[in-house]
Amino acid sequence: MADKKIKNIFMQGPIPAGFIADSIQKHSTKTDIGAHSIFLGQVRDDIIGDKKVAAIDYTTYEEMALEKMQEIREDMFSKYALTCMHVYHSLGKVAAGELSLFVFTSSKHRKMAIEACEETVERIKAELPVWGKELLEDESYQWKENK
Amino acid sequence: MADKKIKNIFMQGPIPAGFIADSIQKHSTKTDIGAHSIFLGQVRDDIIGDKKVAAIDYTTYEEMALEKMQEIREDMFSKYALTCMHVYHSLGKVAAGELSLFVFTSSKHRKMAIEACEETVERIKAELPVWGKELLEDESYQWKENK
Amino acid sequence: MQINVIIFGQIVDITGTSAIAVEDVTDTNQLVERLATAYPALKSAKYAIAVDKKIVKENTVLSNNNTIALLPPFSGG
Amino acid sequence: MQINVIIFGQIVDITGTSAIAVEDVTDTNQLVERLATAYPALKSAKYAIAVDKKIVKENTVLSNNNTIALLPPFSGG
Repeated sequence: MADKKIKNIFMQGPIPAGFIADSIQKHSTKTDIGAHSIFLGQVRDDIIGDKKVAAIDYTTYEEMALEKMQEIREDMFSKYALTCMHVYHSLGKVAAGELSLFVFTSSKHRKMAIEACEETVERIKAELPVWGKELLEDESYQWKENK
Repeated sequence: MADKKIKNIFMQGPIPAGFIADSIQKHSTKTDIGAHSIFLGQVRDDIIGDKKVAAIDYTTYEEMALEKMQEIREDMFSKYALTCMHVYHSLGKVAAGELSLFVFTSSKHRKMAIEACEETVERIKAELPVWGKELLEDESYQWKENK
Repeated sequence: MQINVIIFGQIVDITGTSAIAVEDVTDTNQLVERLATAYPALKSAKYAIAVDKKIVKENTVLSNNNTIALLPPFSGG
Repeated sequence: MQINVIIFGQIVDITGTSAIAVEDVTDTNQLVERLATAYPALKSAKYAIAVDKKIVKENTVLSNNNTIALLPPFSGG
């Protein structure tokens, strides 16, 4: 794995809808693709006690996260017949209603794309060293916990 | 069901990436959503005999298709805790590399959104009276078959 | 009684038209027979019959108020 | 031997800093004990230890070339 190029997946702030559109558009030249599966994580304004979550501030252990993501990516390509796979995760502040995770898998047939997307999302939530600090309306905070 | 508003799902020609971005963007005001699942069907340039598929020309039995889609939609909302669900299918000519199907489900939690999206795609393929005529490079054609 | 039938997809390649009228049929079994006589290639074609936008699997009595449709295998998506 | 430890997420709320140096520890069990003495709140905190970017579950011998990290439960996505 040492000589493989490690892809960056992190972007500062929320993932814009236009970025997702550009990413979809780029695949129109790959005419052997029949199916795309996309997962988007959006920040919810959950009520904590009696205050709403205004935003989540994401931090990571970047070197470890990118190495782990590379491992997940390789597992997905060996397990599923994927044409391509793209993952983006926000760092820093993402307000309620904005997007913090974008997982995008493409394949000739739908089954492969859908299963790889779902499995990648589960593995990201469980294995990527990323932490979300839920910033409440009154500027107090609570650390997010994944279920 | 007679008094419920039947939503149109058909659009003439391919589904533009910008349309998908707009659809995603509109959900930023729904701050109880935590997860979106999107499926996109893209026309492949399969080889039929020794010719490539240049495009698919889609036709439908529209009244029946919209009634069936309404039934699928109601089934999904009663089975899964969805915040919203959008479906678009192309009619007419869609070239290889362009998008012909867009299924978009949103929920508080990822499991519901992902499962509803996958099930909706399967039901659309199996139950919606839509036909794809694969137009080959030399202007001959073949009727598509879903697997 | 005249029954109007609407036709879709590859079945139009056989009938040459997307709407036909069939005289003196009272149920879907009779309709299938009459269509096979008029268009022998239909005998080996796969299609379902929808009566008023619902697919019927059993023999179904028809009236001329019904909307009858011949539906080849779906291939949307 | 001095071990440098990097700290993330809610564990920083306990240590007050994202990097600490711990003297005279030779394995991860010792490290956990020493941290608990320095920061009693860590005793009830959930965290994993990564050595060179891999989570270790068993006691692991450390050298000062290793990169040691304290990782609270992940909450990305």
